[in-house]
Amino acid sequence: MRTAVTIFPGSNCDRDMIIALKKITGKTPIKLWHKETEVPNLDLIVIPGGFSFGDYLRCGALAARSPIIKSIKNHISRGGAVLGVCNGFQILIEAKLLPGSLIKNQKLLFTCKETLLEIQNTLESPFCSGFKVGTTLEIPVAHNEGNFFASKEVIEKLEGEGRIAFKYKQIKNNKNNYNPNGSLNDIAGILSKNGRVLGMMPHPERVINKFQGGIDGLKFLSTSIEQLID
Amino acid sequence: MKVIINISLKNGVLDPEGQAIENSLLNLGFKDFKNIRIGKQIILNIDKINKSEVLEQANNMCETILANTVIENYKIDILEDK
Amino acid sequence: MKVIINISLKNGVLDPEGQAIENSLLNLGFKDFKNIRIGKQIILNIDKINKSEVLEQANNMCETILANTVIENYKIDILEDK
Amino acid sequence: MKNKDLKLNKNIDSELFKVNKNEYFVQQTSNLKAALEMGLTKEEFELICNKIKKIPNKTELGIFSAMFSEHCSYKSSKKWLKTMPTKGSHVIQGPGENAGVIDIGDNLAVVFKIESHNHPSFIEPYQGSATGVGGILRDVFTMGARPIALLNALRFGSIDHPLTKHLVSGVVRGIGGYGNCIGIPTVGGETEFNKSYDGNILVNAMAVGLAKKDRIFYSAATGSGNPVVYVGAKTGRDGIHGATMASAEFTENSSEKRPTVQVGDPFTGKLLLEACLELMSTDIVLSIQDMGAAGLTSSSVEMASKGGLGMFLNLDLVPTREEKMTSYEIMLSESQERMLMVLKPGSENQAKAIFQKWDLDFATIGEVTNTGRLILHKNSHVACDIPIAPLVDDAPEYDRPYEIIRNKQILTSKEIAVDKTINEILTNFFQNANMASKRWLWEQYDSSVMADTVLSNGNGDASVVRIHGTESKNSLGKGISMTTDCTPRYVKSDPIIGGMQAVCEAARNIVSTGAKPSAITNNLNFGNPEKPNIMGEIVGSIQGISEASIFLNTPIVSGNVSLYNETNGVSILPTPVIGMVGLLEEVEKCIGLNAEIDCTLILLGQNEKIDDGWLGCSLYQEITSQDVIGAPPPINLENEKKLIDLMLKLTDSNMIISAHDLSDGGLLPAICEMLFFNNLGININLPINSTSQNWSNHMLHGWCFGEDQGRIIVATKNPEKVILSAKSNLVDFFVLGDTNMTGNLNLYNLAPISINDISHYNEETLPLLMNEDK
Ligand SMILES: Nc1ncnc2c1ncn2[C@@H]1O[C@H](COP(=O)(O)OP(=O)(O)O)[C@@H](O)[C@H]1O
Ligand SMILES: [Mg+2]
Repeated sequence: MRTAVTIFPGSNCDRDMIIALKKITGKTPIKLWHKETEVPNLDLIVIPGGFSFGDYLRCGALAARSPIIKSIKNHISRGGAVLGVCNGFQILIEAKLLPGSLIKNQKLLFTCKETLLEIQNTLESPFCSGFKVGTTLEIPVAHNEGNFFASKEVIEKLEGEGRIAFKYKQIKNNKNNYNPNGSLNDIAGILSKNGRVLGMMPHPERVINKFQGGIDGLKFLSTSIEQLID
Repeated sequence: MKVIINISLKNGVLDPEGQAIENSLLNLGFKDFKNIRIGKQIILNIDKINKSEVLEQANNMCETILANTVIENYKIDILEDK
Repeated sequence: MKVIINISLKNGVLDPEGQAIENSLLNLGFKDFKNIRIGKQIILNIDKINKSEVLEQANNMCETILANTVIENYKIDILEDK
Repeated sequence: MKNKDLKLNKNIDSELFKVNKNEYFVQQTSNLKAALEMGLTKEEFELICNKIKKIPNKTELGIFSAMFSEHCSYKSSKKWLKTMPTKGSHVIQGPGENAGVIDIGDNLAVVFKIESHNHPSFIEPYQGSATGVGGILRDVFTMGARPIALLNALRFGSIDHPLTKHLVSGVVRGIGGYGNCIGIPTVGGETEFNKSYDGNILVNAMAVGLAKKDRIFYSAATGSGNPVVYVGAKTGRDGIHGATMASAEFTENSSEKRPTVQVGDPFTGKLLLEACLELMSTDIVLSIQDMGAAGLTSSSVEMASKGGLGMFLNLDLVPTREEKMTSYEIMLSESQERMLMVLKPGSENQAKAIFQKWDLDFATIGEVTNTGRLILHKNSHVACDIPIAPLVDDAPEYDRPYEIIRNKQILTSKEIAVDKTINEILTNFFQNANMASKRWLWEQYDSSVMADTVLSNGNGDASVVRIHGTESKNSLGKGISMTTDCTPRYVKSDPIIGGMQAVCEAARNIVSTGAKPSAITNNLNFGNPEKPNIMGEIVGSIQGISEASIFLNTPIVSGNVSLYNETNGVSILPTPVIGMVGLLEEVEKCIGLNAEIDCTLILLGQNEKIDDGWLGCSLYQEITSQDVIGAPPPINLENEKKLIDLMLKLTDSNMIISAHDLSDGGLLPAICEMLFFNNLGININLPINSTSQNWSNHMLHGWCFGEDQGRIIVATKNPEKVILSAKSNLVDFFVLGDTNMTGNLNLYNLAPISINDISHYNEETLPLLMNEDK
């Protein structure tokens, strides 16, 4: 299993993601600096969270024009898998590798909290097919622009093609604030047409040890990686 | 030449910031206003000899990076040097 | 009347966003440009009978909420209805 | 170099000679005027002229005025700061460097400090607080440490003051804006509202970092001839004379004089952090100092002075953002995200490559000299040539008159209790912004980035992060526990007790997470020290803090002083904030404050005979009568120590499920807070005397809401063992009752109190207050 984690100036979840991947695969992922143009053959590229280029102009916009993006596109066209978490999701959208847009949270506030995700019925995907539909995972979010927005047609298409990976779900008796950012249809993550590119706002790499409050992130990442190995 | 680029959200795109400002203005007692839209303005100088070249470069910049054309429109104004 | 408010950082105030964008443009191969500054543009309609009233209200809005006058300047343009 | 310097000195002298007597006179008076404008006194100006044997030019005067400012020279507090206990076997570096350093074993060190950004945050709350966070982070990574946690101690004016919400919202966004972007978790802090802060809010930010014990970097310049290197962001005209602004009392129209505000750039901050740590992993950095208050001035002067050397800088080489900057502006600019370093000679290119990789400016701007002078060139002219020693050694140190006023009026609960039901009072408490949950605020902070957070905002009395890289086969690793504390109303009433209480409460918070209190940083926020009563607050609280720190063996390793927090003569409540860190040997032993079902709650530090409580100077008073009177609850350091030792024993033997110390509001609110999360109930046992005729309503109020010190509630599934330990440690205890599923708090024969209802107020109060229409 060959994995890699991209690093842009301002990435700040790269270390956490590297640790999580190493814990699962036993091998330290390759670090891909944003200026790199040559990328070896890989099974999974992860674009981690953070504030690439300070989130200036639009989140992910400046990163999406970095040299490394071309290699990521090549990797995808070879059928490679890509996971974008938080800022990584924003970058995938800005690079037009996923549809829609991520706009400011409805309350216009940065939000860091636990969220509950429900696995949706998706097309065949290494990221979702290892879970039963309806499985829930508790994974935290931490972002300012995670409010997924797209035209009605795009949303319908995503729903129809089974490209919604997970939605925010009500936690216990918390009826009002379970959707942390106002995302349309409570969307927390979406897939590419072939199911091999996933963008998600929650941070699985932050819940891989009991002391962090749970291990659902580990469950999610290791299930995905198992699927990729198969 | 001085180039002024105004970038605004396309119609129908949710604008939480605009909404929040509208609410705040109402709460502060402002009335008689409507249709508030918030946009970005990018001002720069582009040194080319003729206006059409400047426009071309500005256009190019908008398409490649400055605007997200999925949700944003842009408008370019050029002030020719006197 | 249509009111266009342009809000920009005061001279000398650091504009980290402008700088980051400038670097990206350079990396993308754009040349011959300089002095990039990022501002906001707010467009709204204010319904008052005369221009001076509109101006007064717009001014008021800027001072109370729209602009952060510690670090920002604003400029108000009014397009009179024909 | 040496020769060149000599020549320069001659030039200066000859220039001085050229001035004829008349001109000399004119220059002198205009300079005195300039000196006064820069915040110096006539005496200070004369001292400067004598020491440097000439009339300073504007740049030289600006440098002196910055170094002599309260902010840089600590002229009012130095005498007293020197009396603080700063030593301990685990202290690697006490006050005097950018941050304090303690040894935590395994060749690791924890580096931490707290710093205020009060005045700038009042003027521009977002940028002021953001740059405050940026500044304290630089203090920590300058020492070679990777920052691992941020905390902040905030004080705002009364919640209904017209500016408060604007300030709260801006400050919170600013703290989040910087910390979230740079990717350091903000894990804790405190927030309080009081009208005394209406015109002077307090924004104190604390940063904690982790370094290899043998890889700590210091600021003393070494080696005459070694290159002096400038790295980071470019210099602009930001916040010129900020250090003097931070030291001046506010008057109403000072918000009009708004100086150029510094804008924080956390993105560049992140690049600087990574670049500096990358550079520090080589062996080419000899000394390093961040440019904080008074920018290039204080960094160059401090580096040279600590090394007993001199420095030559060519200001033409300083990367600038704006055109035609003068030497005065370059030296006094407070542009953010900059560092000054002395490198091994010949290593500049290696260093430059690292900074270029991170898109940061890098310039060799001068060299270390052995002249003992600060010599600056600008446009091929000498812009400054002054001896360094007087800038530091001759900075004024005042022995200001002081009067410690201690309120000794002991009030009984009878004099204070009001005619309300327990339920009404509890409700009032949790509807009060000071008591209610601060979730609205801390959800805006990324508390889990770096993936080492064990306990953060709201889940425990202190915050805990795992120490990265200490995990082994048998353990998840070590943990560091952190908190900030101060109860200003106690300090106001009795500065000595207030100072002691802040330390003791911090220590109780630390042990309530299972950690051992280790060391302290402090931020002394006060009014105008030229007033004897305010100076008395300073002296008294330093005395109290010192006494408690010695007793608890928590030395003071760093800190910051912020004075002149007054507007129109009205001072803030004295607010000496204590930032404490503690150590957990095994992070799996960490405990939070949420109780579980079928736990016994035991109050430690109080027995069944106590049937009343100390309501003087309490939150009860503040909420029920708006007026705080009387002496604060006394502190018994002996008992505090015993309680701490007992807690360490109990947590070490895994006997506790959760713990919560008693502070603002006393017993009942603390019990509620332990029950909220799992929506539990409890039937509370009452003191022995509760059945007697003498037990009156006011005593019940005293018992429920009194703020007697030295108490912690623990939730346990082994009550017998806890009781046994308490007995053998000579700590009083009282069994409060067992948690149950009813969700009701039953007390006496009163109607059940719904924990869910109280929890609702706890959660909704702040969002409601913050979202309310103005
Ligand atoms: N209240 C205090 N207690 C102990 N040390 C203090 C206190 N205030 C300041 N110091 C120490 O004085 C030194 C200078 O602090 P400061 O001027 O805040 O540094 P800078 O602004 O350069 O970060 C630091 O070593 C700091 O720890
Ligand atoms: Mg410093």
